[in-house]
Amino acid sequence: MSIFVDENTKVIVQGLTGSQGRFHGLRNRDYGTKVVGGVTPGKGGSDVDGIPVFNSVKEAVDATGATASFVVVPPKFASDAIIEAAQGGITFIVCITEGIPAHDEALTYNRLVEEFPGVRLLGPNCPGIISPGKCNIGITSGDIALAGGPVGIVSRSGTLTYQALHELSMQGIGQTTCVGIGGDPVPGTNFIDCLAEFEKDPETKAVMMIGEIGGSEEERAAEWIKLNMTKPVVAYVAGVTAPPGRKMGHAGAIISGSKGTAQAKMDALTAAGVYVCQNPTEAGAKMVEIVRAM
Amino acid sequence: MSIFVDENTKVIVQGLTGSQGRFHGLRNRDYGTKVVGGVTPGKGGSDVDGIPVFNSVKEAVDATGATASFVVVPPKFASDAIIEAAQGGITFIVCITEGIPAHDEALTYNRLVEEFPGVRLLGPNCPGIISPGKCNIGITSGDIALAGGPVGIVSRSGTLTYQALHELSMQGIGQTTCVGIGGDPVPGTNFIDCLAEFEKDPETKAVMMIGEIGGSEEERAAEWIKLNMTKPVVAYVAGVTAPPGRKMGHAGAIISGSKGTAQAKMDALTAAGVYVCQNPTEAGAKMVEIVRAM
Amino acid sequence: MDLFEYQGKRYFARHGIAVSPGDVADTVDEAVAVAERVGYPVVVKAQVKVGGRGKAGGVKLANNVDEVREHAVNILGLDIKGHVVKRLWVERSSDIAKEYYASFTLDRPNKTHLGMLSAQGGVEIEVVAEENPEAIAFLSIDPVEGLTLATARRWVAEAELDDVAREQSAELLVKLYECYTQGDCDLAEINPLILTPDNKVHALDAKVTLDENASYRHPEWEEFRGDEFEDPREKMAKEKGLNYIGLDGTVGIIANGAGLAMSTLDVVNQVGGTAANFLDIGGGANADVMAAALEVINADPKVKSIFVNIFGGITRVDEVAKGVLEALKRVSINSPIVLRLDGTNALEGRALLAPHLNENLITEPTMLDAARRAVALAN
Amino acid sequence: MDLFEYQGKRYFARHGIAVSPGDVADTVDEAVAVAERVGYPVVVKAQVKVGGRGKAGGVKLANNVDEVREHAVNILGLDIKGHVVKRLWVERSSDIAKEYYASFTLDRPNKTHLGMLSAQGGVEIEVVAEENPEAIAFLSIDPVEGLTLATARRWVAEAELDDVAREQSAELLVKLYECYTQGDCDLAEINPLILTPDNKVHALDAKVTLDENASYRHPEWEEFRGDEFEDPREKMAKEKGLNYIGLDGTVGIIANGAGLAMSTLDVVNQVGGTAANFLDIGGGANADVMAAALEVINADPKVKSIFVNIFGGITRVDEVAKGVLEALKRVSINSPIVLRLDGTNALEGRALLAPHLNENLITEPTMLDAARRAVALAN
Repeated sequence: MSIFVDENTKVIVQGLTGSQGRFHGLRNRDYGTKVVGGVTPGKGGSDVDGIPVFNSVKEAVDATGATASFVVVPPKFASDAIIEAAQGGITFIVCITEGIPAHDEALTYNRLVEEFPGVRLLGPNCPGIISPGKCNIGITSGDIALAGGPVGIVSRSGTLTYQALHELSMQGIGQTTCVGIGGDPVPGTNFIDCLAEFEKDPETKAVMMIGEIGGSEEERAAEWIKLNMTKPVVAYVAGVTAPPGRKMGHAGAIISGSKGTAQAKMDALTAAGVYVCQNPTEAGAKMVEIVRAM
Repeated sequence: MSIFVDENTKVIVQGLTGSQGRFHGLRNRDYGTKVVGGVTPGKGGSDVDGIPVFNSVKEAVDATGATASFVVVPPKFASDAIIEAAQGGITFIVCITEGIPAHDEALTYNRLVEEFPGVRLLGPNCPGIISPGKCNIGITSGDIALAGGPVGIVSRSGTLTYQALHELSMQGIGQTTCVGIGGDPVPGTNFIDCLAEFEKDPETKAVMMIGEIGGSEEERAAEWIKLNMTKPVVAYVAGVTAPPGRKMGHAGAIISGSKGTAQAKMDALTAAGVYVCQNPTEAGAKMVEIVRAM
Repeated sequence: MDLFEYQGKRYFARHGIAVSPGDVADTVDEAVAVAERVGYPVVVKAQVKVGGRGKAGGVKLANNVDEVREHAVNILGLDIKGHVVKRLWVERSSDIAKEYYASFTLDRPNKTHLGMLSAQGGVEIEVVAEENPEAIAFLSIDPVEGLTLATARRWVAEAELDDVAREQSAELLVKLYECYTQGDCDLAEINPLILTPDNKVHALDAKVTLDENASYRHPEWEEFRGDEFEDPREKMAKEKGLNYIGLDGTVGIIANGAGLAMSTLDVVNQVGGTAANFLDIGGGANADVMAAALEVINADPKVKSIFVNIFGGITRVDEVAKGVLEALKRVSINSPIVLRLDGTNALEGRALLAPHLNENLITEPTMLDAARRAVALAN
Repeated sequence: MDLFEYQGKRYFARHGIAVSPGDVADTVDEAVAVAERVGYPVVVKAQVKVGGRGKAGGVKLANNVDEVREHAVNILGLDIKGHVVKRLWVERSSDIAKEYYASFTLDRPNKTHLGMLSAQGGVEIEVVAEENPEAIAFLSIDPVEGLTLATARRWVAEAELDDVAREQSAELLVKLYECYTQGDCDLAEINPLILTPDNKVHALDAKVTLDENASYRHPEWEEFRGDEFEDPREKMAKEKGLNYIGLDGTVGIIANGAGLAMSTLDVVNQVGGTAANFLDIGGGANADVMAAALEVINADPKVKSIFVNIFGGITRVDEVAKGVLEALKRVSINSPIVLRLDGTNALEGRALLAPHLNENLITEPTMLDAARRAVALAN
């Protein structure tokens, strides 16, 4: 099984007629994802390589029965696109857009939570979600993922998500689902949301978690794992060497004092019984060892 | 000088035609307080021993120029009376009413703060305020107070307020103003409000403070004193012997853990440089000693 | 006023909060009848106003009629920390997937309402607050604004409640807040608030404290009264309308005002005595009240002396004096009385008493002197 | 983007927040001119983006023209923790009755805005938070609801600001929140917010950090740019649109993605090396970006080897390979380059590079191998 999405998930692409939307939307469809429509205001009635385009999410949902949306529009339009998706009946929204102002993210997150309690947002500024062989929404290259489980992956970092998939697939270890939650200040979906789903998913036997410096999401996840997680978790946290007080790229990873450092996160995770590794390769090797011993 | 009220303060009594209102209202007037009117809906145009009665606070304020109100009505009417006073243009409200539900107090306090930022409420469930020789609003017996300063008194407890006045007056030490803030869960005026006024008042040379177990107002006052107070403060805190977890009367004094105990309060006050005494008599004696040495 | 679990659950149910089907039982047969009605398995729960019931053997699971009978027999009459079990609550047992914690109370320093919500329920919240404060999502609620469903939804997400529990919990929290405010609770607490394996959220326990000041607008509270006072002295005092708390010492205390009463306890303690009680006769106490107070104190066999400490304000000292004399006529007081009288009409009061003073009716000029005398007589 | 004090004050002033009259000065004569215009006494303040100006002698009171001249001469050119003062802010001196603290920032765990208000300002708020957390009134603000004047009034009372300061402060806080949200600040902080002896409230300092992601809707931010980069390497990188942070080591780092870049630093560190920089070329980086990145690294004289770590996703590895070859044509690279290439079109990329490999252009199969090689070449 997979989490959040599966082989039956019908997806629309908001921004399908743009260059990025077209590239990734078609790539997702080619992977096997049920991309059933696109949304671009004013372009309803046209199509992109056979995928029908609608003027609004509502129209697209009514016509296709889609439940998921892939938001791939520029930062200034992303918040409105996300809210439109929720209003239109979409329950799972993946937004890869990078560079959305933090205030917009905070406002959009809270509007979603308050007005659309059944809707989940993944991202923004995330690589998306892939359930190998079933569904790929986002920008992950499908060929680095391997179907058949038994590992679930959740990651705050884009490239490290690919690295994690690569390390496992190279060793013949498949993934149930790989979720890139993104490193922005206000992520719609966090580690705990994913860990809880992986814990419930019978096909997921172990979880790999990729964290980063900044914030306290890893510490909160550690607390949750300690109390709720029965499956083994292998973690890697990037940024041990990062100098305090510097912002390392769009990750919004600001270190303030000891809290939020990679070391503090690694300590918290270790205390929660997680296998904490020093680099992605080591994490991959540890996971291979765990899976092979099952 | 005095704080909050003085010899020119014009006072109306909300509930003047009731038995308590009549008794205390006339007693306040006899003391010399400028009691210029009463308010009882439906009894406008009548008078109580020469004091004109109005149908509403607004009418009373328009006719008399009153700035202070003495609310002496039953609990079920008290909240509305306080709000009516603020709406009618009163800026200093003394409410002696005992037994107002805590939720009403919380709601009324916040409505006042949010809608009428210039209005001060003293109480509810307090003995009121007396500036000896100038103004007495409330139920304090005027003859236990002594005019001429130099001590300011602020107390959470009714009877202990009288005790404090008594201890000082018997020794010939007068008071600038004595404020009973009351021991209810949500007092309109707190220790810090009064301490700040006493600190500013040139005629007040020292302050006596009477606290009680429960809450954290004394601790907050201690912190304020440490940072802001230049005048000597003598304190007594009632409830050293009170068993933990019991509610000692209407004071709403619930002890939970070590926080809120009399000892914790005394420690905080001592650390702030306050002279902390073991009983009201000792506190009186200490204050007499301080004043005589000035 | 603290409510028993079963009373709290009924209070919750009135506000639309889901609780387990169940009923009270004062006898073993009643317990069996309830169990048969709600269906097995059931939980048999001692109704006492004290924590730690489970550890004391006051909460048991029963799978059939024999087990209900066995547990009811054992629990009825059980002494849990000094509280004797007289009543049971028997309810349908719930399967538990997750245990949460939820409560509302007044945040005195901030003068707002305070909501506490945690995905870690079923244990004492004080322990969670101590060991892992980040596991509690605190919500400060402006009484003017109240709690909206939108804010409750934000709150359940912040507390990281399980996805399937969030919307139900948000709706329940809004109802619990209504119960707390409209129901005039000092505390409304659910611990645990459970999520069942079939994804239902409901209250498995109920801790409710009502604000007595609001009783005038809650005639329905009458049903909760009666069993509240474990201490017979407190029961008697309550019937007489007095604010009384029983303690373990030998000096009976009567004072006017909570602060003065507490101060009286302190002074008695300082001079080497122990107080038998806290008794505040309040403002404006007259002869009847004073007589009633003396009667209550007199009924306490541990009392060896009585300290009456009055500073007249609203309370007139001459009235107090009359009350003392009246009580002496009505009841035979077992212990010597030491009086300290000051304030409004103190002279008149002392004059009234003067002809009656003897070794069992003594006045002292100050609070400290009176305390010393009362303690000397008690020790 | 951090603002200088004078920029922050102008940002505040635009939102109606009271600040002291003053102006910037880049020379001694300009400082004198400002002082004469705003009136004595004035404060002469070094404009640097680092704390501890006062202790370093960067803030001085001047009562007359001679003192302004003297202080301006001393402060211009002063080195404060590595920041050389090039600009002054000269403002009318304020008498201070009380110093408060006020700020808004994002509360990431709670996903709300967080207001902090304290009657204890003028000192570092971290110190207050540590020693006396109760002295800070925290306010959680739902971005959907915003901050109303009513809530601000409640907040100033909770923080125990002085009576006379409350209404002015409440109004100012609402404006500061507007500045924070409409102005897209990551942080808007006033420390101290002062109350003057004549009961006026205004901002005596300004600390503002802007969210670069919002720059598309703030053309007015252009005026703040220019002086931001103290490090010439960072300035050059910024001009080329790269996400670069200068560090002190010898291995130049180029990676795609912030996480991978951080991870690359970690791995270099683990195998005994030190990174010269953090450089994330981002998603979808093409040949031009890669060439620019190599140029920036090449300009750093401390760099002894360059580690290019690419995992293609959006970024296509063949594009990266082209970029490297392009850069080698354009610039003479001083240090050997070690490449690790994986992901989208990795095979094509490696094939493109194969004919050009030599002792100064090396590929390694894994991240760890590449790190070891780069460190060996640098040490």
